[in-house]
Amino acid sequence: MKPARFEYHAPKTVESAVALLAEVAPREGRVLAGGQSLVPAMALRLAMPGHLVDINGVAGLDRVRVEARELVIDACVRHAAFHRQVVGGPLGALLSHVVRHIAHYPIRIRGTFCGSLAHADPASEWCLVAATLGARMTARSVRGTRVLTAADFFQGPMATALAADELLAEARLPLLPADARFGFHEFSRRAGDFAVAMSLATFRIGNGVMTGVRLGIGGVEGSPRRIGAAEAMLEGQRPSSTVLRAAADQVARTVEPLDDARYAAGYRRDLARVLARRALESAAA
Amino acid sequence: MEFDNTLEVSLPPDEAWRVLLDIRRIAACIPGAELTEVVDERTYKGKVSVRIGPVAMSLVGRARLEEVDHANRRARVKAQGADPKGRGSTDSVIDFRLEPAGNGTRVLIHTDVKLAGSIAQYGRGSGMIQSVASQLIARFGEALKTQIAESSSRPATAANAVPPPAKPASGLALIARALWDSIVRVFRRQQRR
Amino acid sequence: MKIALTLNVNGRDHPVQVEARRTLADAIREECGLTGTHLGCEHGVCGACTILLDGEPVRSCLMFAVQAAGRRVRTVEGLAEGEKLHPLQRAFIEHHGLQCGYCTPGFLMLATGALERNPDIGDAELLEVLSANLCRCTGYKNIVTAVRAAAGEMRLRR
Amino acid sequence: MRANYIGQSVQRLEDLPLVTGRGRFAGDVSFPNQVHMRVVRSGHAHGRIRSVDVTRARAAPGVVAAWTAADVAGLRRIALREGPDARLEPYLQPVLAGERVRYVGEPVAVVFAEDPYLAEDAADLVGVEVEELPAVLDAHEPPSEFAPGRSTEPLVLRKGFGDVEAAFRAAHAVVELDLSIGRHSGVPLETRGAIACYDAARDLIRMYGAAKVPHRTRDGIAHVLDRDPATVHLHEGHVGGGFGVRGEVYPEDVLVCLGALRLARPVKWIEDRYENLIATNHSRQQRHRVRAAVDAGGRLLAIDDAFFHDQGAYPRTHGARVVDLTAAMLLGPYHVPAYRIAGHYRLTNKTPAATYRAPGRYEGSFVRERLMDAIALRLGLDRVEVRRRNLIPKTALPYRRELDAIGDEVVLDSGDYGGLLDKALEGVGWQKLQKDLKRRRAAGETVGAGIAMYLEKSGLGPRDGAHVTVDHTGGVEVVTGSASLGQGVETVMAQICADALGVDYRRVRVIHGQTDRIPKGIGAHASRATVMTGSAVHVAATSVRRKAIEAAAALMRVPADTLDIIDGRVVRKDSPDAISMDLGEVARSQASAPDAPGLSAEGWFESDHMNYPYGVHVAVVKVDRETGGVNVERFLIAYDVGRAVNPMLVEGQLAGGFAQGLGGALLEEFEYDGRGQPLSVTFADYLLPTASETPLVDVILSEDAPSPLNPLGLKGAGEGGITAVGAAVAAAIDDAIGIPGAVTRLPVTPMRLKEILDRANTPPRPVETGRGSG
Repeated sequence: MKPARFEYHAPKTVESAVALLAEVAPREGRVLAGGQSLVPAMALRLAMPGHLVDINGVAGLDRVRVEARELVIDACVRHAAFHRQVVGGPLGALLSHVVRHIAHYPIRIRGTFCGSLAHADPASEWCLVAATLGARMTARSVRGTRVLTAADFFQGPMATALAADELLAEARLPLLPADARFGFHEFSRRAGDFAVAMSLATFRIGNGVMTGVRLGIGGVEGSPRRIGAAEAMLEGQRPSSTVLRAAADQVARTVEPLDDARYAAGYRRDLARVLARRALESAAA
Repeated sequence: MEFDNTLEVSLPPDEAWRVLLDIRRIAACIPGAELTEVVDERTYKGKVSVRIGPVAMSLVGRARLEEVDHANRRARVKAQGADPKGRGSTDSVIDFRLEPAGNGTRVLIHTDVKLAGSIAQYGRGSGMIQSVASQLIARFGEALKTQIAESSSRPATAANAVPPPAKPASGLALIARALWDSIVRVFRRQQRR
Repeated sequence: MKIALTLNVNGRDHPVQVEARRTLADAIREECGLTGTHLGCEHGVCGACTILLDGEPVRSCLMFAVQAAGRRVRTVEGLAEGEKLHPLQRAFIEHHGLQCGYCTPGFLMLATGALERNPDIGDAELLEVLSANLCRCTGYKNIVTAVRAAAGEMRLRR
Repeated sequence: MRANYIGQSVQRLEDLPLVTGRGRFAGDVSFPNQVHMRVVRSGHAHGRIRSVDVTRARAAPGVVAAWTAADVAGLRRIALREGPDARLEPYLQPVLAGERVRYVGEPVAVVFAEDPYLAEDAADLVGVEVEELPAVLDAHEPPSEFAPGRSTEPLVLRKGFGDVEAAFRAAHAVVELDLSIGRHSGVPLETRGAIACYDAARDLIRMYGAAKVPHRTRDGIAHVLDRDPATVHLHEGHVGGGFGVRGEVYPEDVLVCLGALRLARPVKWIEDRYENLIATNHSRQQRHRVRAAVDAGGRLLAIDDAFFHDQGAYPRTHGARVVDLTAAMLLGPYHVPAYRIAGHYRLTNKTPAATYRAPGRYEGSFVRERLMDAIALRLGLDRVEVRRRNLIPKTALPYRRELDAIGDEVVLDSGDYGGLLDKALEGVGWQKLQKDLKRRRAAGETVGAGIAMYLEKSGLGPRDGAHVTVDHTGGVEVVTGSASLGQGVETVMAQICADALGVDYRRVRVIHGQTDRIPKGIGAHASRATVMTGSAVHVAATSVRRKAIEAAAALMRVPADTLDIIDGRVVRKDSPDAISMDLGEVARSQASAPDAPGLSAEGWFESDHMNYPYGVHVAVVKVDRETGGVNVERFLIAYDVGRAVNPMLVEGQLAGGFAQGLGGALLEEFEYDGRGQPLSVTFADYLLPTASETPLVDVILSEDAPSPLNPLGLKGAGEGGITAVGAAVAAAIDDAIGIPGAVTRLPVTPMRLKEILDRANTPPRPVETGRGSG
């Protein structure tokens, strides 16, 4: 399980990184950030990139900062950065609650937030957060910079809208209102394993009713997404158990689960219902 | 992995049938496919390049049009191909059947994708592969539909003109567990440059 | 095509020439001759290859040697000071925290990184951290006991 | 003889190099000028090989050689370890597949190159063209054809006694179950490795990386290469866990030796994890159709079982041993008047299977203990009571069963099964536990407990030898035919030798796994090392002690019976502080003794019967009804080891066995798709338990039944931690979800448990079967 040969590039600036990427993309060039998903695929010789553009040496790509009511997360920000709350308020609490579910401590030291988004594994916790909160992804290439919404960004299992020569330079998460609540639940076989199913819910409660409801499901389908039909059933309602259960049932009806020998579609559909309800209950608690 | 797809086209059955037997048109419908050589009337060489996240593969091989049953407008294409870097191979069968539908035609496609080698062995990925395979077949169906619709307006292309190479079906990606069915060439050793 | 670089392992510089694809784990074992770091899966799950990179535990099989140039690498061979064992090494012996010993270097470096970062680590968080590495012989019971005992001693010595 | 080490939890002698990174595992062994071997493996489960093209591989950078089956045509097939079995001869595995491939992972070609990366690059260039054949994936479908005129069922192994038909006719009730154990295996943390060198001057092949049974594997390799075993030496360094699956003769062991011979360069091969999960022995997969006849009081009248053992593509060195052990040990600690069992040994297109910790007993205990719970359910009896009343009473031992276990007549040597059951119930606080669980269930939790009892077998003979020598510094060297897989054999042998001889155990150096240091040896497996090698060391050390005292008596001119040896010094019993002589001095004085120079002795221990430790497992689980997830909250093991040389090491073996048993109960399984492609080829799909899934097991060690068959009363402890974990966890899950008999298949994955729960919510289908339906 030794990786196949590749050419290694270690640019020092973002400009040189994207220039290199443009040059090597046609010859199977890829970005190397944390490597916690890419390198196992290379060891198994499933992935055989011709070139690797290692962005760990690029200055200024490891900042997390708030800019115009958005949390801006650079390309090399590691999962471990979220062990402590990187920003006050519910968003910081949400991120440091979710990060605990990502793989294991040594993986979180090297793995990156943006790397997870670019890899777009259906079981990626950060992809669910990005899809649910409506993140915006900044893609840079020699052709310029463009910003993609989460809905456009995620296109199926391991599939994103990034072109081969585009670097995901940063991800922008909208700050949650100060009184926003959140609930996150994941089901996996062992501590740290890939999620079989997970759900993230956020909303505010104003004079007894839920507003600004966002309910995301991950791990069940090829990509994480918000379930609009269920959100509509919750918006403006009291968070009673019957309302939450009805919304969870709607989630189960809406999802089109992946299907395989170990986790059949029907089972994943049941999980989607259970985890959606639990996420909503945690948020309402 | 087995999939069933149906699509309706406006062309009457015999005309649709003629399009179906033109492998060049069929190949053009497959995301990421590239026909490289026409061996004989029923056997074609080609390759399909696909990207699955960090995994970029090309399955090189051959497709044979077998069991062509003009009377009942049924045909079977047997496709075999392998990845030159040794990550696996595929044996796939695509059965077509045409039925009249009003003054158009209903095309029934049954696909059975068989895979071997490391691309077929990643348990976690098999669910993803299934989803992408069905999406690819759906896209193939759409492309076939437009091919058939367009063909009614222009004659079949020259015998061995080869369509331009398509870019890898990068839009749809999945972790290794082998995906997609395709019309490809049967695996031959010298393919593995 | 080989790249020349210097790996700083346990405070000592090792000039090496490696292909870019050579993993840090292989470079430590072969080029630096420090075979205490073990390979258990080479795809980042078992943790037998865990080393400290600038003080933090990482899977050395998921990094290329070229990425560790200019960084401080610590491996199990660097834990003891001469014949004086590190508290974790002693605790593993005293509490029978190892049987075949293949996972032990990985657990020692994982625990060293975790305890140096947070000497007052709670039981629940310690269990979550130790769940990062696999052991097939001990059933983990004595590993957890050993690390807790060493944490106590390291706290006293602080 | 005062024992001051045996029974003590002394610290291990093995640990210092292992905690300081100075271990010498197979991967750490290198020789100048060595080449690296990479095996090309079949990607098809079953097919005819049309061509294997190594031309491009041979031309690849750094490649020294590349072979296909044609290049090794002269080699014999890999034989059975315990001697030929005509029924299996036609099915043995070739070193490299020539005509047929029979499982994904089967070696088809091999490449030798300057470094492992280049070897793998070259291996990817080998073109293997296979004409696929249908794959046989189900061991209990009717057998098909392995080869023209050869069925995929080479043999059916039958055992039994008593009048089974009469028992079923007389039965008050019959319970019938269809039970399956999933395919899983030892999966040690260190993958296999072998490094061979050829010493042309002495025509000697040395192979490093041996394990478990070095002498037998030496003979196996010599057989395949058609060489005299004396010209093949195997050496065991540190071994990263064996659990039964490592150390046997594999194709790769032969290939490295042949490589070293032909290429005149050392050959190093290290298996990677992908290969380990598809090429190293699998185990456990069986399906049992079993029924039991009981009287009105729930006493067993007869057990009748037909089981289907999924052996995989070829017999491995164990032949049908696992089927034999399953049949021989299935009855466990219960008295059963009539028994009939048929073990169908079936070949399928999967990785070959062999022994994995408590082989046959993990499977048989799941079957037996599920039967006991089914009997309790049917007759409305308490699960503990139905076990108690079927236990073989203490007074009935030694208890002979008219069966043999791998050729050994089954005589249960000693045991107080009821007594240990009481200790377990008291240790776990069974009554209070039932109340707690009832209270928690009332509060809406899905919690439950399960219990299972089992026998183990240990001390597999026929004999073992040891050679004890005192050197001139007073240090003691013990050369054994045993093997260390990490279980602490050096410390245990040192404790036994130190007590017998009267020295500090830290002065004892134990040699194992070196076939050139002791001609014969059966290694360490089947929980035999402590019993057999330990007894041999005791015998040898005792005679060295006698020799030392006699020599010292002559030198000190005092009668021998006035002398003793304490802490390495020969002293006068009545005044230990008076003149004394260091053992090193005695050894030096014997250096020129005419008949046997030096102070040493050989000791042999023979045993024609295995002995039988026994245990009780209690599991407490919590189930998440909505996801099917299972969490084992508590687990207790009560185990009678006869006599514990080092209690700390025994508890370590039990705790490690438990964790592996837990994996087999909930997480681990080799799955295959419809075409025989393996689906568990990385640690993302083959799930080993981590610290979070493994509760801190409680262990109750008892020494109520020392074995009468060896001088120290020893029984083995290597396997008793795993034996009934599957059974106990299954019973606890049934109890938690309130559906007795629900779990009939291991592992209990969340999806399978959810299906059971969903089915239960639909109207229950009738489970009753008619009385006496034979």
